[in-house]
Amino acid sequence: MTVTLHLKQPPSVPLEAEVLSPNVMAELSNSEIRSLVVYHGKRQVPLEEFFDVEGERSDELILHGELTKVRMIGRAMSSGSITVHGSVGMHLGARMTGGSIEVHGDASDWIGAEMMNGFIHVHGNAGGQIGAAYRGALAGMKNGTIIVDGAAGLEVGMRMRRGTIILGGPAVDFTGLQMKGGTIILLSGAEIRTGAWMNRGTIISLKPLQMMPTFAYASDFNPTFVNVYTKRLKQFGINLPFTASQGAYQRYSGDLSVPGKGEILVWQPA
Amino acid sequence: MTLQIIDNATCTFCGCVCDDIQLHHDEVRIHEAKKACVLGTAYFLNHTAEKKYPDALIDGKEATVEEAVQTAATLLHEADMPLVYGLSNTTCEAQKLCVAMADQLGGLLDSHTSL
Amino acid sequence: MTCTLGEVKQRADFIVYWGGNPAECHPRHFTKYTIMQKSKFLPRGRKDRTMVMVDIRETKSAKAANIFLQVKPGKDFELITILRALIKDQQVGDEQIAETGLTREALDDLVQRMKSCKFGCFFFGMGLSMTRGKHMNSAALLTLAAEMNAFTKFVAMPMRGHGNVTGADVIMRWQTGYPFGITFNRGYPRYNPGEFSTVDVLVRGDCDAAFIIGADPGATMPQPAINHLKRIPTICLDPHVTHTSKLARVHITTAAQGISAPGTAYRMDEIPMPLKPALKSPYPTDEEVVRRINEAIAQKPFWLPEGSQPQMISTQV
Amino acid sequence: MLRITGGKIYDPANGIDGQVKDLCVDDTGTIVSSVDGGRTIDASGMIIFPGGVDVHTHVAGGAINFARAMTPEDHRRTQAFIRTQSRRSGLGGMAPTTFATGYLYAGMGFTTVNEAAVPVLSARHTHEELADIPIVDKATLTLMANNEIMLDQMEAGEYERAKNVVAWYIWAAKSYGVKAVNPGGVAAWKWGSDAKQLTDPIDGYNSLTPGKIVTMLATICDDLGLPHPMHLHCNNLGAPGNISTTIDTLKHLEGHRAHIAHSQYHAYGGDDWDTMCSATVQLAEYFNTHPNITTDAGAVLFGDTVTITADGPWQHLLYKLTGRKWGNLDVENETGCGIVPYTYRPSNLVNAVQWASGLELMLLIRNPWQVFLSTDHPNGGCFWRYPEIIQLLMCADFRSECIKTLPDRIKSKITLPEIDREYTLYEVATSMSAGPARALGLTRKGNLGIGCDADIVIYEEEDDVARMFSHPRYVIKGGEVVIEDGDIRETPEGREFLVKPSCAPETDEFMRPLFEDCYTMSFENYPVEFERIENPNMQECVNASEK
Repeated sequence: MTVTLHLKQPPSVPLEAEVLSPNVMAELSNSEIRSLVVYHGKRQVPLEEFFDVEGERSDELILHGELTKVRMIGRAMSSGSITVHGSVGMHLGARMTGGSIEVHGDASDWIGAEMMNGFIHVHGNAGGQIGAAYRGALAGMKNGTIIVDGAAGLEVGMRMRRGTIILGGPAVDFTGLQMKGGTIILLSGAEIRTGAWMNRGTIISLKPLQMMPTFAYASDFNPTFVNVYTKRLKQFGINLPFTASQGAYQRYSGDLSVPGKGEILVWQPA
Repeated sequence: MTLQIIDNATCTFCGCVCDDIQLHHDEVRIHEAKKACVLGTAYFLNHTAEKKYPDALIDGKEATVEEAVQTAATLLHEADMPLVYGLSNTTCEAQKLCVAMADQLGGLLDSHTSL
Repeated sequence: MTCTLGEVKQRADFIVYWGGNPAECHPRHFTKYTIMQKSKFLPRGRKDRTMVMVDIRETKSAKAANIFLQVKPGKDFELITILRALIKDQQVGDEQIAETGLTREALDDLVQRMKSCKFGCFFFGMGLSMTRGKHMNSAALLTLAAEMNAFTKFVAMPMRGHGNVTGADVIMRWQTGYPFGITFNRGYPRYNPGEFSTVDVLVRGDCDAAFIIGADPGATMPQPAINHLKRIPTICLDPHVTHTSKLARVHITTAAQGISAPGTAYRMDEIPMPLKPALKSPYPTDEEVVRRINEAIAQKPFWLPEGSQPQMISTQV
Repeated sequence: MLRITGGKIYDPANGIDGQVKDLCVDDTGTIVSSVDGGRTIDASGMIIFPGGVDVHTHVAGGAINFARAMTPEDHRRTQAFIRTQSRRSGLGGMAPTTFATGYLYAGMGFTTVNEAAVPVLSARHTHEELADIPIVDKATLTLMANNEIMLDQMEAGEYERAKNVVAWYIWAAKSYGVKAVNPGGVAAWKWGSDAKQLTDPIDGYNSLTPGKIVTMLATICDDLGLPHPMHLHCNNLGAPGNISTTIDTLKHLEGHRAHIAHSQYHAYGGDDWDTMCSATVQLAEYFNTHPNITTDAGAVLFGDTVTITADGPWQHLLYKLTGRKWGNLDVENETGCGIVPYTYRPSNLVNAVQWASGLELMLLIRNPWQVFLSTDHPNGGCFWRYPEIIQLLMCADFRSECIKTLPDRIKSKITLPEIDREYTLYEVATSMSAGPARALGLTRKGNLGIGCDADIVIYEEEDDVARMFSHPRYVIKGGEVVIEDGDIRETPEGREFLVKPSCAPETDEFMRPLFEDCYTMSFENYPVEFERIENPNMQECVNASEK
C-alpha cells in the first residue's frame, strides 16, 4: 500500500508543502490527506487543490509531476520513503532524521540541509547548499547520506559535521566550505575554492582540483579507509579506485587559514 | 534675486551621507551645493521643484495619485506572493512603512543589499 | 568588528581600501572621514596614517595610497585567506602566493604593518562584494579583521553605495530580525538569501506582483528578471519616470529624499542623519504614498482569516 | 474605566501585603479611589502586583540590532508572533524584534523598561526602535564614562564644565540619565588595552583614574538632580577576583547615590578561571551596610543567549574563550560594544559559579528595595525567563534540586547551598516592580496608590511559581487590558521618559569646536529632535540639596 500523489497543475508561485512527508501520511485517511494544508505563496489551500491523492495510511509516498516549485518535500521526516517521478523544488529532505528519498529527476538548493540522518538519492542534477547549514547556524548535516548523480551548485556540504555527500557530476564553488567533519566524494571534480576554511573532514576527488593556496601537499598514499568506503559505495553502483596498482591519492591538508585539520584527497591514476 | 540658504543639509547620494552641505536655492531649483562633492553637487542640482512628470501612470496612461494608490492596493492585495523591493533611495520613514506593507501583505521583502 | 566613521577619523593609523574606488564613488570619504583628517591621536593627519589600496586595477584612488597592491581578478578570497594563514604564522608556499598576483615580500610587509598598527580599518567595496564569491568575500575580510584583534585593534566596514540602503538594512533587522531576503508568507518573518532575495525570486518567477521603491531594477537587473517584472503587475514609486516605471502597471511620482522630502537616512556606519529638504515638491513623499496604499490594503479583507491562526507558535517551519 | 475587585494586593510602595482591596482606574489610565461604570474584573482569589519594571535591559539600539543580525539561527528556532489585521508580526528569542519585545514583556506583566546603554551618536536610532516597542513605557540611559570630551574636562579639573557637558549630552540624546560603563576602560580598549586598576591613570591621560571618574560622575548626577542616580557598570567585569575592584569602586561612591548594574558579574573571588569562586558574601555585606546604593542581580540562567555589552575587553575575552562568532562595534568618542553568542552550561564550573552568584546576591542582600530582578538581558539570559528566577528565589527546595545538577567541585566555590531564605510574594513585588521603580525615580510606577499609573498585573495563584509568573491572567497597562488569558488584546504605544537637566547656556559654544574635532556629524544635526520622541513624558530634576 502506498500513497500516490499526482500534481494536477504546476503552482504559479512556490508551494510550500512540508506535509508531503511519510510521517504525516502514515496514519491519515485519504480524505484527511486531501485536506492537509499547503501554502501556495501566502494562501493556505488544501493539498487536493494541487494533487490527486490515491491511497491512505502508508509511509510509502510516491509523487508524480513537475514539482520544481514545490518546496520542503520530506522536510524533517523521520522514517518511511518518498519516491519522486519528476523534478523537485528547494529544501528536499531538509532537517530529516531518518527514512529515504529518491528523486528520478532534478532537485534544487538545500537538499538535506541540516539533516540528522537518512538517505537521499537524486538521479538528476541538484542545486547548491547540499547538506549545508542555514545562514548563521554552526553545523550543517550531522549524519546520513546524500547522493546526486548529476551536477551540483555552490557551497555543497557547507559546515557539515558528519555524514557523506557523493556527487557524480561536477560541483561549482566552495564545496566543503567551513566543513567540520564527514566526507564529500567528487567523482567529476569541482570548480574553485574546494575545502575553503575547512576545519576537519575529508574531500575525495577523482578529478584534479584547483587547490586553495592555503592547502599544503602532504603525501601520496592509498589509505585503507577508502577501501572501506569502496565496499559501502558498491551498493550504489559507485566505484572508488584504491589499489596502488591503479594509482594513488595526493593528500593535501588545510585550510591553513583556520588553521584546520581537514584533508583533500585527489586521485592520481598510475 | 537673493537665494535662500540651508545650512548643514544632508546629501543622500552615496553611503557617506555628508551632513555639512550648504544649499543655495530659489525654491524651484538648487543653484549651489557648497562642500558637496561632484556626485553630490550633480544630485542636488539635477532635481527641481518643477513638475516634469505626470502625477501617476496606470498602464502608461496619466492618472491621479488616488487612482494609482487604489489600483496598487488592489493588485498587491490580489497577489498570492507579492514582492516589496528596493528601499534604497528613500527615507527611513518610508522604509518602515514598506516593511509594514510586506508584513500586512504576507509577501516577500528585500532590499538592494541582497544584489 | 565595526565602528563609526568618527572612530576612523580619530584613531585609525592604518587604513585599507579593498575593491573600492572612493576617489570616484565616495569622493569625500578620504577627506572627511579617513586619511586626510587630523585628530587628537593623529595630530599630523595624513602623515600619521598609512593607506593601502587593494584592487584589480590602478584606479584614481590607488594614486592616493601609500601602498597599492594589485590583486589578480577573482583572487580576493584566496588573498584574504592567505593573509588569515600568515597572521597565524602558517606556512604558505611562494607559488601559491604568486597566484594572487602578489609577492611574499609584499604580503609579509602588509602583515607586519597590520600587526604593528594601533588601530586598523578595512573598507571594502563592490569590487570585493560583487565579484565571484560575493558574500563569502566580504565574510573573509570581516573574519580577518576579527582575527586581527588578537594582535591589535582592527575593524572592517562595507562601503555602502546608494543612498539609504543602510537604513533599509537596519530597519528590517529591528522590525523582522533579518536584514534582507525575507518572506512573511507564513505570517511571520523568515529569511533565506538565495531563496527570498529579489534577483533569484524574479529569475525563477516566484512572485506574482511587485512593489518597487527607491530602486530601478528595470535598468540594473539581469534580463530574465526584467522579463518577469514585465509579466506580473509591477508598481513603482520614483521621483523620475524610470525604466522600471515604463514596464510597470502603476507608476507614482514622488518627492526626492533629502531634496524635497524630509525624514532620516542612515550613513554607511549605521548612524542616522536628519534630512533637510531645500525645495517643496509638487509630488507627495514616498512616506505619504506608501501610507495611503497601506491604508487602502487595510480596507480589504485580511489574508489570514481572523482567529484561524494561533497568535504565537513555538516551532517554526 | 475599570474596577478590579476581590484581589489580594501586593503593593510594597504602600506597605500593602496581600490585603484584599478593590482598585479603580479612570479614563486617563490613573488609579483613583472610585469610578462609576466601566468594566469590572472579578479578581477574587487572584494576586495583584504593580506592573513589572526592568531597571537594566538592552532592547533597542545599535548593539542589540547588531546582535539580531548575528543570530539568524536563533530567530528560526524561537517563538514567532503571527501577524493579525491590526498587530505586527515578530520573533522572540535571544534578541527579539521590537514588536515581539513589547509582546513578551507585557506577556509576563512588565510594563516599564529601562534601556541601559545608549551611545549618544546612535540615540536617534535607539529612539526609533523604542517607538516600535509597543505597550511598555521606556527610559534610556546615555553612556558617559568613556566620553573623551567629558574625560578631558575631568582631567583638567574643570568640574563645572564636565557637569555641563553631561547635562548637554543627556538632553541631546533625549535620555533619562547616565550610564557609566567600565570607566576609562572602553576608551583604553579602543587602543586594544583595558583599564584594570581604579587608581592607575588611564591610557592617554596623566592623572585621570577610573576611580576619579566614578566619584565625579556620581557627584554630577547628584548635582544635576537626575531622578535616577549614576548607573554604574564597574570595571573588570566577569574577571576572577574582581570583587576587590568592585568594593574599591563602591568606596569611591561613599556619600553618593548610585545604582550598580548586574553585580553578579562583579562578585568573583579567586585568581584565575580555575580558582574563581563566588564573593557575594562580601559584596552583599557592603550593600547591607550602605543603603544609599541599589543594584540589580544580572543573574545568569543556563542555556543559550547572546552577550552584548559596551564592555569590549570582556567580549573579546569571551570570544577567545569560546571561539564563537564575535562582533565589535565602536562608536566615535563615546563607547564601544561587543557581541558574542554564548551558552551557559551547568557542567561548566565558571558558569555554575555565575548562576549561583546571581541568586546569592538576591538572597544575601537583605533589603529587597536594594536588589532587583535582572539578567542584564540578553547577557545573563533573556528577559522573558525572569519567572524562572522568581521560582528559584521563592522555592528553596527547587533551588536544592538545581544545585544537585552542578559539578561536585562547585561546593567549595559558592554559598548558595547554605542559604534557606525564600522570597515572599511581597518581596518579589518589591524586587521586580516597586524597588526598581523607586530607584529609577519613577514615582507613578511600581505603585498602586491613588494617582499612580494603572499598570497592574493579575495572577491566578498557582503552585508552579514559574508558570504563574509567566502566564498572568490579566495585564493592564495605563488602564487598558493588554493581556487577557494569555492573549494579546491591545498593543498601545508606550511613553518615553526624559529629563532636561539644567545646563549653562554657553555649553553649546564650548562644545562646538571640541565636537567638530572628534565627530563626523554636524553639531547642529547631532541632538535628537524632541519631536522625534513618540509620546515623550518629561520628568523633573531635583537637586539633592533642594530636596
